[in-house]
Amino acid sequence: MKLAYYPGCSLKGTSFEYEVSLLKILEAMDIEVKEIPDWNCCGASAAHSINHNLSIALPARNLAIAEKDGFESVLAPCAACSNRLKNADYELKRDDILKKKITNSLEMPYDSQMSINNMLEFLIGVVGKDKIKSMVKKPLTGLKAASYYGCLLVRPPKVMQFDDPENPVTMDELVSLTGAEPVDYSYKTECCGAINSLSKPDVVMALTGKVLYDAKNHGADVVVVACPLCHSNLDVRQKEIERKYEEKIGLPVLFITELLGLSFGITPKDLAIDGHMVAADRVLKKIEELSK
Amino acid sequence: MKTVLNEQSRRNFVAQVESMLHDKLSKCYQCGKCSAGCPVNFEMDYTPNQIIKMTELGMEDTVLNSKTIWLCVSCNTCSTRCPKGFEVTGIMDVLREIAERKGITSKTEKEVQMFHEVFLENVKSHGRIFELELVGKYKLKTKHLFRDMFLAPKMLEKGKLKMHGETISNLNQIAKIFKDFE
Amino acid sequence: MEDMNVEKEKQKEGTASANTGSQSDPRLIAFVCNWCTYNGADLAGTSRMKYSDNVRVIKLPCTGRIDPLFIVEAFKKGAKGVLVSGCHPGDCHYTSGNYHSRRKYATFRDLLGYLGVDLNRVEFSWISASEGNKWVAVINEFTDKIKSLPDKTTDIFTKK
Amino acid sequence: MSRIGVFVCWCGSNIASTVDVEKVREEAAKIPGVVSAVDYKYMCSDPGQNSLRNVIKEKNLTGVVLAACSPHMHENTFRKAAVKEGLNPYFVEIANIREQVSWVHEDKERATAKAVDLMKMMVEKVKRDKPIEDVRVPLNKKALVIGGGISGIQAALDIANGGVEVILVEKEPSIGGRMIQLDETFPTLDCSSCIMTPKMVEANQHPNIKLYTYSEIEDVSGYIGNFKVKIKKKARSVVEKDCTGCGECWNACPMHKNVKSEFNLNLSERTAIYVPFPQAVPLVPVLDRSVCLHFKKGGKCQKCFDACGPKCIDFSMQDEIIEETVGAIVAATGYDLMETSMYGEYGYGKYKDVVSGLQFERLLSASGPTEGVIKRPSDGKTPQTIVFVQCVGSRDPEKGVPYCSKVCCMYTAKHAKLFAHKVHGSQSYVFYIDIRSTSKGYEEFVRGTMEQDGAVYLRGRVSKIYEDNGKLIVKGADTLSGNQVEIAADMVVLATGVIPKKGSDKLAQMLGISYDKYGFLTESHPKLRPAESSTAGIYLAGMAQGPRDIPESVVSGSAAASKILGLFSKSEYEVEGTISSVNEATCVACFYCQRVCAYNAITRKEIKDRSGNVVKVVASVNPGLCTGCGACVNACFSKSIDVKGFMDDQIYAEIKSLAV
Repeated sequence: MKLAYYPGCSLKGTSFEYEVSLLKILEAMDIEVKEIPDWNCCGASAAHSINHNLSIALPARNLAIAEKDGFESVLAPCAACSNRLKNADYELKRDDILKKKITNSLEMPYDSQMSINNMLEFLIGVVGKDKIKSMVKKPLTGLKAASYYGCLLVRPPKVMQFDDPENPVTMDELVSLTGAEPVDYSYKTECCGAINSLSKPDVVMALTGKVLYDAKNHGADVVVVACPLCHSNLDVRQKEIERKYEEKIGLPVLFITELLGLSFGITPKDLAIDGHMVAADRVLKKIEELSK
Repeated sequence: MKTVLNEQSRRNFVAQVESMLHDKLSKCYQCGKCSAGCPVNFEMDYTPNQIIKMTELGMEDTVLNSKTIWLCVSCNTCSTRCPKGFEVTGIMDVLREIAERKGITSKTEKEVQMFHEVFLENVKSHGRIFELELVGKYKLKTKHLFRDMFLAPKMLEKGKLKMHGETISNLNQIAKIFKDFE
Repeated sequence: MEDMNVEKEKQKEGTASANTGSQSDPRLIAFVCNWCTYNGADLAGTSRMKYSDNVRVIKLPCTGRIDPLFIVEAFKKGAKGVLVSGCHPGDCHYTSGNYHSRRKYATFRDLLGYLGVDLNRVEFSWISASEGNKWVAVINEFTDKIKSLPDKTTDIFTKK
Repeated sequence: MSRIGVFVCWCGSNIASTVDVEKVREEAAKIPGVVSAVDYKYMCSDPGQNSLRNVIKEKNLTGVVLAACSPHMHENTFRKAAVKEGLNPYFVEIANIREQVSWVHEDKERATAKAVDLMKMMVEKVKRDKPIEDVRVPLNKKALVIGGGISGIQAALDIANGGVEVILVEKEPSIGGRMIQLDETFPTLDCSSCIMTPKMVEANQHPNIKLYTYSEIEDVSGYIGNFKVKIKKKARSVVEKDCTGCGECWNACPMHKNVKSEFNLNLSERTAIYVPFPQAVPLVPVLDRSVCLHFKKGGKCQKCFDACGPKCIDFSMQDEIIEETVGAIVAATGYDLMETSMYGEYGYGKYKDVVSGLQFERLLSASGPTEGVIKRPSDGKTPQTIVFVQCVGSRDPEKGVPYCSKVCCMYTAKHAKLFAHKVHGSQSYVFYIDIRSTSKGYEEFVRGTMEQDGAVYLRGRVSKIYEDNGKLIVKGADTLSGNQVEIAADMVVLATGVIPKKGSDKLAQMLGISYDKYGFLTESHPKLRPAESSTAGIYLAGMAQGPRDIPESVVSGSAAASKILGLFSKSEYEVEGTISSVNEATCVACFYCQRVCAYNAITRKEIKDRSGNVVKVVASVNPGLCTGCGACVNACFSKSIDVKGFMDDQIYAEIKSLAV
């Protein structure tokens, strides 16, 4: 099966670590994906906020190109991108008038047959647990990892069609595959406020802070994410949150691809873990010690 | 606040919202579960259920000028848990869009609104997001020049902020999409 | 600990014939209605609650059946305290019997006092069929109260 | 001389571990009159009961005391066993040494002493027991149903179909009650007339039902099985048996203006001789003498008389008193709607287009004053915007009543729905405090009114309604959004609260049944005896008991009927024998006993000599009504009343046995 890859803007910028680590583990597993040619921004949070039709048209172009190039399945590692792609697909399926308008504008047909996968769906559904298990060379036994799903992977459930929206477990299963111990905590699916990250930093810090402190209080060594927007808030703003609430957190935030990469025996440097704002040194050291 | 219900304008507004929403306002029975679970309720001037009720009552000015519609983070917690399956998150999108179309600038939450606008401009001119430019333009527009600036050096050092953006080749198509749907 | 044992021994001695009716081990008589308080006392039993064993229960259909002279007779026969208990106001099985009882007692009090009965020795309470715990509390408190009263035989049924 | 047997039960170890049962048995044997004392492991077991029976037989016992568990557990068991040996069941007494001794005390010696005391008490009591026979009351198998609304009709039909004669009395000229005034009924929207009229006709034609309309209850005396009832049949001025209901009389009546139709709640006029509505049952007019020109102008007008073919107008007809004896009564007196005159702020009465919910029903009804076209009273125009106000009078302890009237949420939703169906493009607004829609299909019905029929619901009360430029301005609140709301309406419908039918308190006094502070008739037990009144033989149905809807009213009518059919299924009514009795020799006829009796069980009895002269008046206990509470015993100054099973000498003996 030809697998299309839709990186989205974040993976080319602020969350380049995600792309680096993703491509590394795919390479290790010998899985080939092909970037959608000349892809464009999905419009993410801004478009749906103020222009519904645009929020469907922008992702629709990417889907139409992928379809034209003969892809049946697309991987969108960014949770926001996968959310918007799925939303566009959903709207085009239910709103014939809008679909007509959009395909006319794009001058491309779209058949709505594309299977859109977020990172977790891709890993569990397309790659498969057995394959991943067979890749684990350095089990992360003893490491406590809190999976943070946020909103975009699971909500709205009728569009996302992924896992249990109130108690998702897919990422925890992946964490278990690496040998690490999933942490059960209360803020798995609470929102970090990403949409207003730049415009309402105080609100975002309040929301993100709750997630980080709860994970820490439940004994997490590390938080694992599958969304660059979540990562930005949890990682980039962590120092600020510590300052605001006057309490140390010090939780490294890893992408699920990075955690898998580590268990595959790929070096942290190759996974670009040093690209994070919160240093993961202590955790990496712990992993080293545990593996001895 | 006092509201004199004007039946015709109420009906018009309700019809506009409902057609964009693909849902009926009368579905909401005001249980308040949306407001109970909303993570940003604490910052809002009206709770989500109040926004729904006021929309049903045709209180157009109030809802379009509310802080709530801009503070909503579209996390979909409300819609996911709504016992009536009402598009609570959807109504926030719809109201924002109507406000935007009407040229209403939020008095208190204009940063949020401007961010969305700048973001789409960025998409329009490159087809993709050029983050450094996005942040820069947003800061110029909001005049919050120094907010978050302390993050920049380290982000640059880590390679998180690229100095050059990518522009897609078929920008004409993007321009057409914007022309057709903006 | 030792003291307590001594106390217990003493108690036993004093009750060789069980309920001598003395001030330290008083005989108490409770007139209760068949529907609420009697069932409440049964509930205390089925719940295995423990309470003072000084009380003897006389069952009547309703507190409205309780003739004030029963109370006088009880004191005459050596009771140190009399308890009257029935359904809560408004809950009477016979609609209004407990109201009659309450009203009657209100006027009868003075007469009891005139007869020389310390009015502390008569108690009214409402205990429903579901209030086993209240029955236990009322009996225990009433027993303690009677024991704490000055030990004068003249207190009861002797014109001062 | 008493021959008492005492049986001490171990109840396994339940009693025996805390009470020295042998000691209790030994003490029992010492009591004079006790001829047998035994202890046994389980008295309630078959062998235990057999040993009881054997001892009764062998020792020829006159009384039995069981020192065992609570009488509420096994009193009946042991009484039945005793009866098998020919002993009167009331010669069995229980000393409760389990629930009130062994389970609640720990000191064995003291517990044993208490058990002995309780056993002695019961021995003294049983010595003084008198044989008690259960009372049998003969039953007149005929029922009276008061009120010809849906619940009364249902009760009457069910009883009649059970083969029992029924007398159905209705105050108004026609049966049908409130239900026949309604248009369509929630939640199924079947038309009220369509489902009610057949029932009315059936009641009228049923061979077992005797129908008295335009009639009232004058007096009730007696007791279960034997109620004497006086019914006043008011002068109708029309001979029922001859009338064909042709309508010539009311067409001829000159008084066709100025008399408001009660049935249409003043929304239309009627004549002096009239039927309240076209489907009236019986279809026989009534001549309203208070407005008839014949009676007002000295007999000059007799146009109806002239018009009547069968000549059944009778100006000289008099009220008639009918006496009936019945065995059971159903009180189904129904309800009225609260007057809203105290709500000056709503302008009811001042503004013609502010109407009550029941008036709106008439405006919706195809047989109503507007033939089902919604027209507002002021100018006959069809309203486009109607505001409905719920809880007018209900849930308002200050001006109205604190309780919920239960049906208003549903009928308001129905009104808004029918308005939307009848007037295309119209809009209704409903002000409510809570929506109460708890029966089958109700919640869906209300949601449908909002979601399909577009009614806008606002949670809040209305503060004021005033007129402005031909519109009714309704000032209300929407507490959910926190706003004051003003709506310009063409018409306002007030959902007025439900109150008991005027005069139902007087009827209750006549029947000797209790009613609450609002005037609703009270049930014997609110949960377990909801169909029975506080008086034996009198049953309740419908809204007379409190707010309820049509299905509930029908159920309650059927419940009352089934109680009566159950009662009548036996030849006699049995009453427990533990009731009061009067010593006529000492009774001084002060009748203090009568005042305290909650059951009207005490009556005056005249004792006559041979020639029929009254020589003495005494109190007499009606065994059909007495419950044996004993209140009368204490009220008696001459010690002439005693209650069987709890007689004075028994209780004194119990107290004496406890002497220290």
